[in-house]
Amino acid sequence: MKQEIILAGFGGQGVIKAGVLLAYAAMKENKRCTHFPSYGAEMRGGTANCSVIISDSLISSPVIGEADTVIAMNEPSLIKFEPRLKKGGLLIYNSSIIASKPKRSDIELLAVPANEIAESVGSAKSANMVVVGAYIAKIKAVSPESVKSSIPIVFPGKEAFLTININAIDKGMAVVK
Amino acid sequence: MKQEIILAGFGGQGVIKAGVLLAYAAMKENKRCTHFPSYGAEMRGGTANCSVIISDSLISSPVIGEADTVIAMNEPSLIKFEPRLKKGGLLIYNSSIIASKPKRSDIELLAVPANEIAESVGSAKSANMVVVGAYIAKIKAVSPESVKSSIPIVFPGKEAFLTININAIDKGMAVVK
Amino acid sequence: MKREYKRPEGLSKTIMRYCPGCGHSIVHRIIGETIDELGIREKTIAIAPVGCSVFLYEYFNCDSVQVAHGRAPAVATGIKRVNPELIVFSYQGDGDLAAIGTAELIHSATRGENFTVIFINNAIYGMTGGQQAPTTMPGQKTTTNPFGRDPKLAGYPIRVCEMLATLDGPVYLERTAVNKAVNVLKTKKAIKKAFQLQVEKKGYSLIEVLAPCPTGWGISPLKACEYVDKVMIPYYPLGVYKDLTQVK
Amino acid sequence: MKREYKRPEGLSKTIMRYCPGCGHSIVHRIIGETIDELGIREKTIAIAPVGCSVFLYEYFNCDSVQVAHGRAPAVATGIKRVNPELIVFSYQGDGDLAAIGTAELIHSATRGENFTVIFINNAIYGMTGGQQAPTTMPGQKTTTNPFGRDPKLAGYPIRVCEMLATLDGPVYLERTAVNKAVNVLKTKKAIKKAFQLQVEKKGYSLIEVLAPCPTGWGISPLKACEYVDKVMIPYYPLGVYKDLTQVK
Amino acid sequence: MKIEITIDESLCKACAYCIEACPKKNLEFSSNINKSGYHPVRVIDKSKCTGCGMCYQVCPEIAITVENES
Amino acid sequence: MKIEITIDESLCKACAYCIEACPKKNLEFSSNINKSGYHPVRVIDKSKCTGCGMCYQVCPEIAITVENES
Amino acid sequence: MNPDIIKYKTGEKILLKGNEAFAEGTVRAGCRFFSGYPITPQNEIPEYLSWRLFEVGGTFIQAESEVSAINMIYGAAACGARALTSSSGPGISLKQEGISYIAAAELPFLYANVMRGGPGLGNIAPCQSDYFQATRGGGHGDYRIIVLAPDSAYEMGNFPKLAYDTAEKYRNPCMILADGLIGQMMEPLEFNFDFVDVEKIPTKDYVVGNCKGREMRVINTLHMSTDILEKHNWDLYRKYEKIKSEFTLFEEKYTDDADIVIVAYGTAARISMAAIMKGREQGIKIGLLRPITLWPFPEKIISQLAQKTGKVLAVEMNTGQLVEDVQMAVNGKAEVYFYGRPGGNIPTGDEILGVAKEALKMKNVEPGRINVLNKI
Amino acid sequence: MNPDIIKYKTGEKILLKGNEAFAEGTVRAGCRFFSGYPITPQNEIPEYLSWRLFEVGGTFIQAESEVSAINMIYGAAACGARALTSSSGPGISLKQEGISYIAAAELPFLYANVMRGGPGLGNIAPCQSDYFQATRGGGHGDYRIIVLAPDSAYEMGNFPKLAYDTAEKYRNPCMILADGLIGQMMEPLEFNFDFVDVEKIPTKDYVVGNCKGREMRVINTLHMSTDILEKHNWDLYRKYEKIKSEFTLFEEKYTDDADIVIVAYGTAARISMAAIMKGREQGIKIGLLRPITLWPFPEKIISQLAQKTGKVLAVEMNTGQLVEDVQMAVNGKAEVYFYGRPGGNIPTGDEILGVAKEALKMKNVEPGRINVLNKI
Ligand SMILES: Cc1ncc(C[n+]2csc(CCOP(=O)(O)OP(=O)(O)O)c2C)c(N)n1
Ligand SMILES: Cc1ncc(C[n+]2csc(CCOP(=O)(O)OP(=O)(O)O)c2C)c(N)n1
Ligand code: SF4
Ligand code: SF4
Ligand code: SF4
Ligand code: SF4
Ligand code: SF4
Ligand code: SF4
Ligand SMILES: [Mg+2]
Ligand SMILES: [Mg+2]
Repeated sequence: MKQEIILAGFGGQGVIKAGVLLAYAAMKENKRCTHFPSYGAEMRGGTANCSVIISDSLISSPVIGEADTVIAMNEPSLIKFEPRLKKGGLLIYNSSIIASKPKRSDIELLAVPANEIAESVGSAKSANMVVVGAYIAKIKAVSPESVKSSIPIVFPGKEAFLTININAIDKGMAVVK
Repeated sequence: MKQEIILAGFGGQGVIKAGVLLAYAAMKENKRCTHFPSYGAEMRGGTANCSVIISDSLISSPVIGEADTVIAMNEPSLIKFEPRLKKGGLLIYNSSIIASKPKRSDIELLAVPANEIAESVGSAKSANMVVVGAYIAKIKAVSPESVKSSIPIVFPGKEAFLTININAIDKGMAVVK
Repeated sequence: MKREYKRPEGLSKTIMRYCPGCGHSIVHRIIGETIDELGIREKTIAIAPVGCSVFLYEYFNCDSVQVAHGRAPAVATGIKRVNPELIVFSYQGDGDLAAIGTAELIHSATRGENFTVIFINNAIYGMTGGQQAPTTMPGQKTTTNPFGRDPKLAGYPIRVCEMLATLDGPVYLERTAVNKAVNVLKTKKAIKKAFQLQVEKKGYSLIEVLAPCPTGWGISPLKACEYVDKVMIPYYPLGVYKDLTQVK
Repeated sequence: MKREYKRPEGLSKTIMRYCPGCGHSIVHRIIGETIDELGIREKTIAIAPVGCSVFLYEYFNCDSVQVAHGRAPAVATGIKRVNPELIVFSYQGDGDLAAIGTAELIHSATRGENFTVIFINNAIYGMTGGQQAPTTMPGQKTTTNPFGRDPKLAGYPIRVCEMLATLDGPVYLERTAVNKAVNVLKTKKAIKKAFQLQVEKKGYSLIEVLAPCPTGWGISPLKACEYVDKVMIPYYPLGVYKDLTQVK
Repeated sequence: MKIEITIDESLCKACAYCIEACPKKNLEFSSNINKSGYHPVRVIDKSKCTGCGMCYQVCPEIAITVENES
Repeated sequence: MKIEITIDESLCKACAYCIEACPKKNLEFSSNINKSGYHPVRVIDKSKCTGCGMCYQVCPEIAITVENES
Repeated sequence: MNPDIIKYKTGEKILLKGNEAFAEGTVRAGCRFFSGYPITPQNEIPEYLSWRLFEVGGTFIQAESEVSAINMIYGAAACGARALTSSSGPGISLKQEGISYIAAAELPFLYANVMRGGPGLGNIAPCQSDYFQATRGGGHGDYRIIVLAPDSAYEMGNFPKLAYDTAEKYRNPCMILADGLIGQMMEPLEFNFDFVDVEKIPTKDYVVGNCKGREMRVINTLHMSTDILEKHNWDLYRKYEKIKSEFTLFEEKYTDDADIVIVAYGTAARISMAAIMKGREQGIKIGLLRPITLWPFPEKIISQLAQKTGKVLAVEMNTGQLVEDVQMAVNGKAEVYFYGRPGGNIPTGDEILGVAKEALKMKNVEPGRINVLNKI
Repeated sequence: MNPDIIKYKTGEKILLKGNEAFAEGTVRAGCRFFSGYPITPQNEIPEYLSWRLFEVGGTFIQAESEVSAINMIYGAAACGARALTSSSGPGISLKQEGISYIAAAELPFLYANVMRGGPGLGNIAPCQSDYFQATRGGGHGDYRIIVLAPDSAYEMGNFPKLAYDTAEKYRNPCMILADGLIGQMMEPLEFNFDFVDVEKIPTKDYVVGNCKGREMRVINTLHMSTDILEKHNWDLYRKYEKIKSEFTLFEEKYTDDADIVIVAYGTAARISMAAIMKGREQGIKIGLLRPITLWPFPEKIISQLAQKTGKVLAVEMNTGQLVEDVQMAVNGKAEVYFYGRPGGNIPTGDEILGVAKEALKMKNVEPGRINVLNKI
C-alpha cells in the first residue's frame, strides 16, 4: 500500500495539521510516512498545502509527482491541485466554500460540505477533521482508531476540542457511507 | 643598472618617505622603480621599512631577496636587515642611535651620524634626508638634482622644511666625500 | 465642500496580503494619501524591508527597492545621496529596524540623512511566525518566548524614539499608534509632516507607529487594538520626541 | 600607612606598544589595579577588540579572547552566559563600539548582561591610521575628513552614554576622562565600581573614557589632553548617566 | 448634502475595526461569506451615515469608500 | 616617613604628562636618549618629592614607581 | 544528570520535523548554548530550543542579528561549551566573518544552514545553492569547515552527536547543510545514541576561564608575524589533510552493476533514489553515490566509480556547484553530466530518471567536462 | 565637464601607490559614489577618495560598517551611479550578504578586495587567500562576480574603466582582487583612457528615480514563486555563460617553448616572472599564464598549454585555491603542481625557480592530481 495525498487550503484552515494527524496515525500503525508542508509568504489569506505519503515500504522521495488523493479546502487549492491528481485518483473538496465544479472526468469526486458539518458539531475550525474523516472512510490508509487516538498528541492542550474533533471525524466518515 | 635598497627604522623616522623620494627621483630620470612599504601594527615605537628598486629595465618583482643596499636607522633594523644584504653590498647605518657594530665582514659599511647631522641643520626630523644624501653620493643610483627637485612633490606643503631637507642631503653627501 | 475617503492614487490596485486587522495596511493607506496630498508620487522611492511588508513594492504606486533585512536606511542613504531630489522613505518593522538594523538606524539618524523612516512597532516578528522582537513586551509570549519574555534573560524592550532623541542628527521624531480612529488621524498628521520636512530638505525624521499584529499575538484584531492601548502605550508613550522645526 | 604606586599584578610585564601619551595605557593600568584590588585576576576574562588595543591580551595578566571588530559584547555575552562566575570585561574603541559594533553595544546593554564595558572614546580610528570615528568632533580633521568633519555630510558625533541611558538594561553608566590627574582618579573610581557591580551580579555597566590620541590627532600629548578639555568635554559632558545602585 | 458610503465586500477581512469606530453604530457583519471566507461588513442604514469617514480611517483593507458633499 | 620615587628610563616615552602633573614641578626631561630614541624624564630633586603619586597616575607607561610610607 | 531531561528513549520511534529532530538531537548530544536569529525555513530550530534548552538548564539567546549570534558562539565555544547556531542563506552569509574567526581560532562548534532559494532574498523553498559557500569557505582566508549533509529527519536528529564529537576531535567548526525540505519534512525517526551527560564531556585544555595555577590563556586569531601566521596556515592545512584522510563519509547504493552513477546529496539524493528504484523496475541500472560529508568530499570513491561506469551524473537543486567537485574527482576519466533545478523547484523522480536515460544514450562526449542536461 | 577635475593627462607618467592609482582610476572612470569602512591594507582608497570625490562633486561616505557600506552601494547602484566600495578580508566577508543581493538584482558596481593574511583577523601583510571567496561567491545562492586581478599600479589605475564598462554591459558586480603588495606598492604608471564625462554615460532603463510617464519600477530580489526564481536563476546562468565566452582575459609569457607553465596572478605572477627571467638565463624554459580575469577563469588556454607542456605549476600566496581551477582546466591531461606561501610571506623569485626546477625533474606523477611542492 502506498498513498500519496496532497492537502491544501487557506492558511488557517488547518490543512497542515490535518496532514500531520494522518502521518502520526500511520506511524502508530508502524507504517512509513512523510509529511512535507509548504506555505506562501503570507501569514493569512495565502494558501498552504502539505504532501503526505503513507506506505508499507521505504519512502525515498517525500515529494509527490502525481497524487493518489487531493483534499482541497478552498477554490484556489482546487484549481492548483486538481491537475496534480493521477488518473483515477480521488478528489475530496470542501463544497461549503468551493462554488465551481472540478473539471476532470477521469478522477473520483467527493464533495464534503466541511464548513457546514464542522459548524454543526460546534466549531468551524474542525472542518479539517471532517475531511480527514471522509478520507479515511474512503481510502482506509489508516484506521479511525489510530487517527482518533493521535488527536491529543497532535493537538496538545486542546483537550476541549477533542470531542468536537472526534465528532467531526465521525461526521466526515458518515459522508462516505 | 639595478639597485635594490631596503630602508628601515622606527615608525616616525621617515624611512618610508625617504624611499618614496628615491623612487620619485628615479621616475624623473625615466628609470623604472618600485617602492613597497611594510609597517608593524603599532603606530609608533614599532619598526617600518620599505623596499625600493631602481632599474634601467623592467622590474618584475618588487620584493627584494638580497639587497644591494641596506639603510638602517635604528638598532632593530640593523639586526633584522644586515643579513639580507648581498655579499659586497652596502650597509648605511645611523651611528647616532645605533651603538652596536655591524657584524658581517663581507659587506661595505658606512656609518652616518644622521641624527646629529640633522640636528645641526635645524631639525632632527631630517635624519632621513641625511642618509638619502649619503646613499646617492655613494651609489649614484639617482642624481642629487633629481632628488632635490622631487622634495617639494614628495613633501608637499612642507616648504618651510625644504631648505632644511636640502641642507641635510648635502651634509649627508658630504659624509661620503 | 466635498470630502472623499477612498483608495489614494499613491497605492496601486493590488489587494494587500496582510492578515485581518493588521496595522501595516492602515499605515500603507496613510502613506498613500500623503503621497497624493504632497503630489510627490512620481519622485518617491519606497524602500521595502524584509518583514511582513516585504511586498510593499506591489502596493505602492511608485518606484521601489526591496532590500536586505535591516539595511533599508543604508540603501536609502545611497539613493538619496545620488539623487537628492527624490523623496525616499524607508518602511521597517521592529525586527528589521531595531534588531538587525540597529547600526544602520542610528547612523543614518546621526548623519541626519534627508529621508523619512516609517517604523512599524508591532512588538513581534510577524513574517517569520511570531518570534521575539526587540520591542516585545515583558511577559509577552512569542514563539521564542514560550514562557513570556523574561527581561532578565531576554532583555528589556528598546524605546527607539527616546534613543534617537539623544542624537543631534534627527529633526523630527514622533511616536503614534493606529489602534483607534483618533490615533490613526494623529499618525496621518505625523507622517505627512515627516514627508513635508523631507520635501523641504529639512532632514531626517522617523515616525514610530504602534501597530496591532493580531496573528503574531494570537488574539483577535479588536483585542490587539486594546493590547496596544493597555500594554504598549504605557511602555511606549505616544508623542513628539524631537522637533527642530516650525512646520505645521 | 604605606602607599605604593607601582605596576599592578593585573598587568603583565610586557611593555605596551602604544604611542607616547596614549590614553589606552593609562586605562590599562587602572583596570590592572582594579583587578588587583578586587582580587579577581584568576577569574577575569579580557575581551580584546580590534583597534589599537588589539594586543591587550599581551598586557593583561588574565585569560583573554581577541575578537572580531565590534563584536566584543556578543562574545562577552557568550562567555558570561556559559560561565556566569567569571568576570568579563570588554574593552573597546569608539570605532569598534559605536560604529561597526553599534547593534552589539545596544542589545547587550538592553539585555542587561552582567559584564563591564570599558569604552575608550578617542574620537578617531587610531589603529588604521586616523580615520573618522563616530565620535570625531565637528570640524576635526582626520584622514577621511581632510577638510574637517562636516556634520552635514558626515553626521554628528554620537553620545554613547546618553543613548544607553534611555534603555532599561544598564545599571551604571558614567563618562570620565584621562586627560589630567584628577580625571584619572575619577576614572579609577568609576571603573572599580563597574567591576564591583559585576562581582555583585548587579548587571551591565559601561564606562566611557575620553582619551587622548596624540598620533591620530597629529598633536603633542599635552596638546591632546588640552583638546579633551576644551573640545571634547563640552560635547561629551563628564558624569554619571545612570546608576541604579547604592554601591560606594 | 450628499453622503455616499460603499463597502467592497470582496476586500473585507472582518476585522470589525469599522464596526467599533462608527459613532453611529451603523455597521455590522453580513451573513454572506466572501471568497476569502469572511462575513463582510455591511451598512445597517445608509441614511443614518453622517459621512464622518471614521470607518474609512480604521479600515486596513480600504474596503470602505465615503463621499461627503456638504 | 619614607618616600621613594623611581623612574624606569627605558620605559619613558617623553609624553610630559608627569612633568605637567607634578604639583612640586619636580620632574624634567633628561638629556640622555633612551633605546627608543626619547629623552626620558628624571626627578629634579628626590628630597622635594611628597610621594603624592600624581606622576604615577598620569604616566601611560607605568615608568614611575612611588613608595610612600607615612 | 537529571533523568527528566531525557525526552526520548534511545531507539524510540517519534514523528518530528527535520528541524525539530535536529534541535532535539543537538540537546541530546550535549548542546547547552544556542544563539541565533529567526529566518525561514529553519525557525523550528530556535523555537524548539527556546523551551528545550530551558528544560535542560542551557542558554537560549535570540540575538539581535546573525552577526551577533555567531560571535556569541565564539564566546561560548571559547569556554568549551557545545555551542550551536542555525540559519539560512542570507543569515549564513552574514556569519562568514565570524566563522572565519572561529575556524582560525580552532574552536569547535556546530551550525546548520537550512538552505532556501537565492541569491538575495530569493524565496523560502528548498534549494541547494549554498554548496560553494559551505565547502569553499564563504569567509576570508584559508580555512575549511566539516560539512555534513543529512537526507532525512533521522540524520538530522543523529548527526549532531557525530558533528560535535568530530568538531571537538579536530578543533574545527562543523556544519550541517540541509535544505528546506529536509528541515520541514516530518518523518518517524529514532535516536541512535544515548543522551549525553554534559558533565562527563572532558574539559578542553584551551578553554578560557579560571586561570588559577596555570599560565594565562588567549584565544586569538591575530598573528602579526608573517612567519607565525604562515606556520598557523600550514598547521591548519595539515589538520585539514588529516580530516580528509580520516573523516570522509558517503553512502553507496546499487553501484555494483551500475551503468551510470548519480552523485547527489540531501533532498536531491532522496529523489534520485526514487528515480533509481523506478529505473531498476525498467531494467535501467543506475547507482547512487551520496556524499554525506561534502567537505571532505568523497573524491576517491567517486573516482573509482567513475572509472568503472564511465558515466557520472550530478543532480543538484542549483545551477551546478557540487558538480565541480565531481569533475575534479573524475579527473578526465569519465563522462560528467549535470542536471539542476534551482529556485526552490524540486525535481521529481521521473524527471531524474529521464535525465539519466538521456545521459546513458549520449555518445562522443569529452570525458571530464561538464555536460549540462537541462534544456536552457 | 569642468576641466579642473581632470587630474592627470592621459599617458602622463605619475608615481602612485596601487591603492591610490585605483582610487584615481575609479574617479576617472566615472565613479561618483563611494561608501566604505577603513581596514588595512586598503585605507589609501577611502582616504584618497575622501577629498578626490569632493573635488569632482561626488559622494564619499565613511559608513558605520562594511555591512552598511555595501547596502549604500545597493542604493546608489539602483539609481544608476557608478558606485564603489573597497575592503579587505574580514570586511569583504561581512559584505557577502549584500553582494548576493546586488548580484541577484543584477546591478553593476565595483568593489575591491585588497587581500591580507587570514583567516580571522590574521595580519595585514599581502596574501591571496580570498580566491575561493571571490570566485565561488562567498555569499548564498547561485551567482558569480566578474573578478579582475591586477598585477601592478598600472593595472590598478586602468582596470576601473574596464570594470565599470563590463559590469554595466552585463549588469553584474565586478571585483578587483588585489593584495597588500599590489595595493601598497608605488610605481610609475599612466592612465590609458580619457577622463570619463559622467554626464555622457547613457542612463540605464532599470534605474529607479523619476517615474513620470512610465510604469513604476522595482529593484527586487524576492521571488516567492519557485518557477519565477528558477527562471531567474537560469537567466543568470545564461548570462554567466555569455560572460565566460566573451570576457576571459589572461596574459601569456614565454609559453611558446616552455617545458612547464606557471599559472599565477597578481603578486604571485610578478614574482614568478622574476623566476622565469632568471630561469631563462640558466636555460630553463618556464612560461607564465597569468589569469587577468579569475572569474571567468581562462580554462581553455590553460588546458591547451597543459597539454602542450605536460606540466603546470600553480603558484599562490595561500595553501591552494586557484590550483583547483587549474586542476579542472587540466582535466587529467597534465601534471599539476602547487607551491604556496600563505600568512603574508611573499616568496622570492629564486624560491619559485627552485620549485619549478623540482617540478621539471619529477616523474611518474599521476596527471591531473595536485602535487604540493611545499615541504610540509
Ligand atoms: C539576514 C536575514 N535574517 C533573517 C531574515 C528572516 N526574517 C525575515 S522578516 C524577519 C523579521 C520580521 O519582523 P519585523 O521586522 O518586526 O517585521 P514584521 O513582519 O513584524 O512586520 C526576519 C527575521 C532575513 N530575511 N534575512
Ligand atoms: C570587519 C573589520 N573592519 C575593519 C577593520 C579594520 N579596523 C581595525 S581597528 C579599526 C578601528 C579602530 O578604531 P577604534 O575602535 O576607535 O580603536 P582605536 O584604535 O582608536 O583605539 C578598524 C576600522 C577590521 N579589523 N575588521
Ligand atoms: S503577521 Fe502580523 S504584521 Fe504580519 S501581516 Fe499578519 S498581522 Fe500583519
Ligand atoms: S594611534 Fe592613538 S590610540 Fe593608537 S596607540 Fe597611538 S595614541 Fe594610542
Ligand atoms: S462614515 Fe461615519 S457614520 Fe458613516 S458608516 Fe462610516 S463611521 Fe459610520
Ligand atoms: S474595517 Fe474594513 S476589513 Fe475590517 S471589518 Fe470593516 S470593512 Fe471589513
Ligand atoms: S610623587 Fe608627587 S611630588 Fe613626587 S614627583 Fe610624583 S607628582 Fe611630583
Ligand atoms: S608620564 Fe611617564 S612616559 Fe610620560 S614623560 Fe613621564 S615618565 Fe615618561
Ligand atoms: Mg514586527
Ligand atoms: Mg578610537
